[in-house]
Amino acid sequence: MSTLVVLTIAAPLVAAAGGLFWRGNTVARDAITICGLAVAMICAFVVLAEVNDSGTHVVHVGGWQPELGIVLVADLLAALILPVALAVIFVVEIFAIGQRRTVWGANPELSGPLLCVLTSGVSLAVLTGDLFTLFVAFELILVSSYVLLTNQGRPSQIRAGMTYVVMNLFASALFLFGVGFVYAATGTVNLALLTERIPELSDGVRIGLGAWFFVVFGTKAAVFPLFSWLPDSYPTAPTTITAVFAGLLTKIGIYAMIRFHTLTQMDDLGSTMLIIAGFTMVIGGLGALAQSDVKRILSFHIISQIGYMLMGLGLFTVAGIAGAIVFLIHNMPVKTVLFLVGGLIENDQGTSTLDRSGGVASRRPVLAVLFAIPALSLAGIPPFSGFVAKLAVIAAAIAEASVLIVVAALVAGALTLLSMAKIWLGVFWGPPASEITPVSVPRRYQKTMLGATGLAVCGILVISAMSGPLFDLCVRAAEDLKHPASYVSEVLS
Amino acid sequence: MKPNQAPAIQLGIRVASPLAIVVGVYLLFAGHNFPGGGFAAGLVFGAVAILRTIAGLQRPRGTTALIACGVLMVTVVSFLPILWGDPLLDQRVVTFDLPLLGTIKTGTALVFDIGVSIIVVGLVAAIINGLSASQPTQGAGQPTQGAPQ
Amino acid sequence: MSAALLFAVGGLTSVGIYLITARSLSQIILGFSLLGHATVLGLLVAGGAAGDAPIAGTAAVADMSNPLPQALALTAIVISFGLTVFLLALAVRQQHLTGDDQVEDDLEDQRIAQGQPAENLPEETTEEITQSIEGGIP
Amino acid sequence: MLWLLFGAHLVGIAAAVLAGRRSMQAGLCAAALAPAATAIWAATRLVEGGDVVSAELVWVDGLDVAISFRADAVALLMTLLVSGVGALVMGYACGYFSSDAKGGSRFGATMLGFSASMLGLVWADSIWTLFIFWEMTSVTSFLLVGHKHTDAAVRLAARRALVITATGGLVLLAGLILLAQNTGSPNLTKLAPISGTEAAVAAALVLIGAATKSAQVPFHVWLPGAMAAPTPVSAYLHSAAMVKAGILLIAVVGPAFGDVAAWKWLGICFGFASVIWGGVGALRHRDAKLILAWGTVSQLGLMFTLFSAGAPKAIFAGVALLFSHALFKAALFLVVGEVDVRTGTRDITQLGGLARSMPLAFVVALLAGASMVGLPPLLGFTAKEAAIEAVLKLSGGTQAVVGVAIIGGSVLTVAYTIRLLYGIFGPGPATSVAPQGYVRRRSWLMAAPAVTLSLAGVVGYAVIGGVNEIVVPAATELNAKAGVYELIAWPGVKTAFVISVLIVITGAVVGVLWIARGSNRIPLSLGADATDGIVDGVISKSPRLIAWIQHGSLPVYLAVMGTVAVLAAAALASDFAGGHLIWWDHPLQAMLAAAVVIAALAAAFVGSRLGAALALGSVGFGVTGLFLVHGAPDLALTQLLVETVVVVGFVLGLGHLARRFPPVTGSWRSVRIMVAAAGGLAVTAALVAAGTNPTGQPPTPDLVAEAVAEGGGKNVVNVILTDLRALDTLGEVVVLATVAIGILALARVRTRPQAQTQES
Repeated sequence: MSTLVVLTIAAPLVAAAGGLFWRGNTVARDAITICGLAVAMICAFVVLAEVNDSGTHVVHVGGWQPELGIVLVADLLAALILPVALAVIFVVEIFAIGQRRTVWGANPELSGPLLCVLTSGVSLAVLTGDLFTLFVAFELILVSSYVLLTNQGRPSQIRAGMTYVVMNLFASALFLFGVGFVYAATGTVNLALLTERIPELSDGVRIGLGAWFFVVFGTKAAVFPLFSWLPDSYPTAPTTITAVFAGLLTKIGIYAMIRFHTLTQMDDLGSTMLIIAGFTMVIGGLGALAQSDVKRILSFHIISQIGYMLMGLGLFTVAGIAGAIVFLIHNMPVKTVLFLVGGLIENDQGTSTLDRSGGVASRRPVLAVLFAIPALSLAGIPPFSGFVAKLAVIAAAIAEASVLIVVAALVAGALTLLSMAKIWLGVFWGPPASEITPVSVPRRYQKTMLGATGLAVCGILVISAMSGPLFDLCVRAAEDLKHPASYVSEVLS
Repeated sequence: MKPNQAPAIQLGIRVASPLAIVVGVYLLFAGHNFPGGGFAAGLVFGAVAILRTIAGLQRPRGTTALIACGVLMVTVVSFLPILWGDPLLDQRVVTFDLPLLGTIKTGTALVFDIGVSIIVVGLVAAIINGLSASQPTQGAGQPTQGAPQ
Repeated sequence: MSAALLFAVGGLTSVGIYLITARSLSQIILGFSLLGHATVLGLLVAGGAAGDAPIAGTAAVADMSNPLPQALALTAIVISFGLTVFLLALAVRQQHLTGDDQVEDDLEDQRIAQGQPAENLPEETTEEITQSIEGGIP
Repeated sequence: MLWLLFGAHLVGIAAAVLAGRRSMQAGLCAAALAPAATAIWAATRLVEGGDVVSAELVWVDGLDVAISFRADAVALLMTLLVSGVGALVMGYACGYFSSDAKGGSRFGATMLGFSASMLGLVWADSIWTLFIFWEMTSVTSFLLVGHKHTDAAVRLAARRALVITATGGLVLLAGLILLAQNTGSPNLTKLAPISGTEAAVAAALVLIGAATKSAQVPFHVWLPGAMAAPTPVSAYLHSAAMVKAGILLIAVVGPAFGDVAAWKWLGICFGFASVIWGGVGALRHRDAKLILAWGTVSQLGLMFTLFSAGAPKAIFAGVALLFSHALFKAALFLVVGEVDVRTGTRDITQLGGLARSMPLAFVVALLAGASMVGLPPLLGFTAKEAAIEAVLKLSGGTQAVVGVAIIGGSVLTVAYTIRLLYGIFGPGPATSVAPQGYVRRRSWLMAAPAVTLSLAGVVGYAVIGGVNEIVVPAATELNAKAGVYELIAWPGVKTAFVISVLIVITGAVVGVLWIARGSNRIPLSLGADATDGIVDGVISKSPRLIAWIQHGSLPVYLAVMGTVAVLAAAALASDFAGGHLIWWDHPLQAMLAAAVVIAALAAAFVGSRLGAALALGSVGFGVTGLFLVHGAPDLALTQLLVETVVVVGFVLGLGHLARRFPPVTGSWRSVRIMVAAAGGLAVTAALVAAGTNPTGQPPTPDLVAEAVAEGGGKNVVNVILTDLRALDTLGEVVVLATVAIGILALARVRTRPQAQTQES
């Protein structure tokens, strides 16, 4: 079991090194990275099954006591998030291999190994039971994303890359300050110990710590008013890369928030979080509406959706947190697929601007179907997973009689639908675009890309169909978080 | 950056390089008991590379492979123990004698440290290649120095 | 807690924040270096009072400074070093592209703010695109 | 059985996609099979009776969300309408579309998809099942309305329909959650009556949701626009199926809101406004399809009013109207569609004299129109009688309002029906019937469904007992007391009948006068324009708003972030207490700290790059000194080396730039200074506050002991790095490796083209 947990971090790292080493040999490189990611993903699924059966599993790294060393904790929350996240990366890597070196594609020499690095960062961030290791994991994720974003060195990418890197560096600095505050206040960076020690602090310090980390994680998660870096930077990356970013990075921020703020019982921050959540979703939705480029519309949606997750967390009830987790899990594949389809559209038309597109539904009906399913899911239309997620979050809010946030959620829902309709009307319907310059990609590769996207859409359908058991798991995870005594005793025993 | 090819400086650096490398190796081995460690050692090695580049003696090559090696090394050392059931990143402590340094009590941590210093050298090499080859936008007439291999 | 160290933390933070809000990437890099120092000193302050170096055998355990924040700080130094260097590389690339190291405002944001049609965006030249496709690592 | 029928629809979708590739007709035929089978099944169930069939598939147990079907009397009635009309319309569409029409597989499959969603909706036994299929009908109808999407007006209409129905869906979602939480069960057959403020809010939300779907004023604006859809779509969605969903909704959840006054009055308001405004709209339009659409708004308003009124007789009359309306309205749409494809126009001022050239269509239209007006011997008559009798049974204000609605609405109905029929078939310049080639060959395909539907009105009247067997159980299902009523073929000359006669006479006079006046001005499409205006306004104004936040300027983003962080730290520092502060650990510390801050200030304010780099170096050396004083030699060593490399890199990489930084002036600079000063202060204060009363102590002695014993090294920091926290170190070096790769990649992009130019 420990081996499996560790392999989710180790396998991608080894694959990254191997992929770099044989970077010249396309077949070997792709095989290595795919294998590494596949191993990690399979391990994550097995871990989920095991944790579901036998409860939280703790790995003491190096065999040290949690007071001294680092622990990896595979509790239900981590075990739920990890397989989905890794599956998302796996699919994107297949897509990236299909896309090869095209105008819109990522550079395969780099994208494979760097996605592996990113993967191990994600695994580490999800599994770690240590605040400082979380920082390191964040840096791993971020640094690989910096390089993935900028390695082609186009002017737009450099410009956006600077915004992205600088904003995140500042957030990292704030994170380190936060570690300092926490350490000064409690003398530890172990999350289980923090769970015991932070609630004992005086109210000002306790809530202040929560607020500080809310800013830190909020920047990663792109909440209002800290989201500005996201819509500027994401659309400039190659679509495959944006797909990973969109599916994972902000979600890891939310994950960290769920983890940290529930374990340390920051219920007092709830109302602040709800206000921020309301602004995040409405402004994100309005932002999406304002854009005229598919990738930018989708980027603003990321923000809007983050608002829903934050809303679930901000309620600080089991139902709310469970809703946030369901939303998180549902949103990862959905967001990724939308960007992948965006990439296919780009390939098909040579642009992702709405004004210059049109008539894709008639020309490539398959693309229309591949887009429609995640788009409907995103808009919360049944019978897709987005409906369950939205219902869970809104029902939790109504149960708490938080009227304003419900109104905000409904407005954001309408805005989401409207901007999805905007893409649909602009890209898929209407007369065919007058001058299209499809990127010539060999058929075989096109099939790989379509296949990868189709696979991910199937994943969405599976999540939709399995929403029932999934939701039950999320409720259990939320109960564990809400009553962290079991987490603490598992880690410290 | 133009290589400085003054013979005196070149000679000085030729002499200094082995010394610096000895210092680096010392830091690497001493790290477990005294200030030092893989990172510091790597930077000292890296400094040698910088100096030699500045003096026009050589430029680092095969940087990517170096980095890949380093990553492979630290990863394997870290994760190998789990294959035979030990905890992740478990240490094997060994004791042996080395001339000059005396009895060394160290373990797999040393291998880890060596990996670390290899990566750091790789990074410094990348800095040299990546930053020093820069030419401000002066058109294509300017000869490019050392296109990476 | 040592007020002197706290003063250093506060001062470095202030100057760091001032510098990172500049438009010149060189200054931003300087700012992050300073912020990096501030965070590291912050960790040390958080770890307790100064003391002897935590090397077993050279001092009494009670007199030693807390080693854990030092280890954390070391990791933090190295990471911020790496990222600073990366920012430098970005600055160098920017300098290559535009001749200076100024951080420009996002063009698409401005276009949308001014309500201009999408055609007004400068297209990246084919040369730039081929160039970036050709990229990779040596 | 329910699963089987539902599954048949899903299989049919696949079949329709495959068959539709060959031709539109093949796709439609494949699509028509499942609804036809379902309609036949429903008819047999209605005739034979028997136990209520139900089926359930749990989806999300934790949220009580399940697909639960229950084919009770109401459901069977609706099934008969939805599937029966559906099958007929799909057959009609075979004639309507030419063989080479584009999008065959798409149209058939979407129609069937809609049909399946509608079926799920009418079978729903749980609030969530109902909502799930409710939303699916919104989506599929969007696709159907936008079938001819190359036309910009069609896209606009489809968007309008989607925006209104989907927004209504969201409102409904909130209302249903509230309802479910208050009644305690999402099961539609077990809805307990609720009361109180929450109930009133839920009532309003649910009614708004229902009103959007059933095109009630002021949400009716999407329906006329949706006439941009092909006529089969209008005949199906906008007469028999989708627009009835809202009516069905208020009918089935009505019992829960029986005690809520807001429910009744808001519902009646919606209904009343729709009846009158819809009727007026129908009188003024010239496009035959639009007249029917506005008429639908009016008729739906009647049903809305009756169901909201909630009295048993009113509910009974509502069910009767629901049934008869679907038949005659679908028939009229089909006739108009045929007229459209055969003459090329739907404008009643251009049409005329078709009674001779299209006699069959004329008869069908006459029968259906008479049923709509409420003339015997037609089903519409009995339904209208029931409605008037229901009004007579009401009392007080309700009676007055509902009475005015029904009488006024009926008068208007008579008037616009006369105008419509007169316009198309009456005397006048005979429109040349120049059918497109395909129409003549398959005109029976278009005629047969229309004939069937209009004959249903006659037959229904003839066997009124049979119709009662359908309508009465359904009404009983909705309200136990409504079962005592039944439709009566010939009531004799009673009050209701007299009123009925007066209505027809008044309506006829109004209609004739209206025709004589020749008033054919198109009414202002206020609502539609306003809706589009709002949507376009949101779309076009949002950039302004967003530009305010998303202006693209990095320094401002950072300043915002800094400010937010300061706020957070201020919360932390609110517990500030400086009792544990000492001036310094060592005097040297104070000097170094001062030096470091001065050097930092120099780095910020010195104008030249080189000077800044040197100042940065000095800061680094000062910090190194601080580390040494603190007892951290490892940090000092590392810092020294790092600082050297950074300064070298700085000079190496940016040495070519202008010697001086661009000067900064103006208010932005003051903002920066303020944020910076606040940031420094906040961080310092937060550190002090955090350290005031630590709740735990660092385990330094344990660390030292363990490092020596287990880690095998004396340098505790190094043992932590390579052993205790080696995972961090691992991550750290991978970060370095990745940075190196990134730098190399950027360098490669830069040097490559230059190398190429060199070669050339």
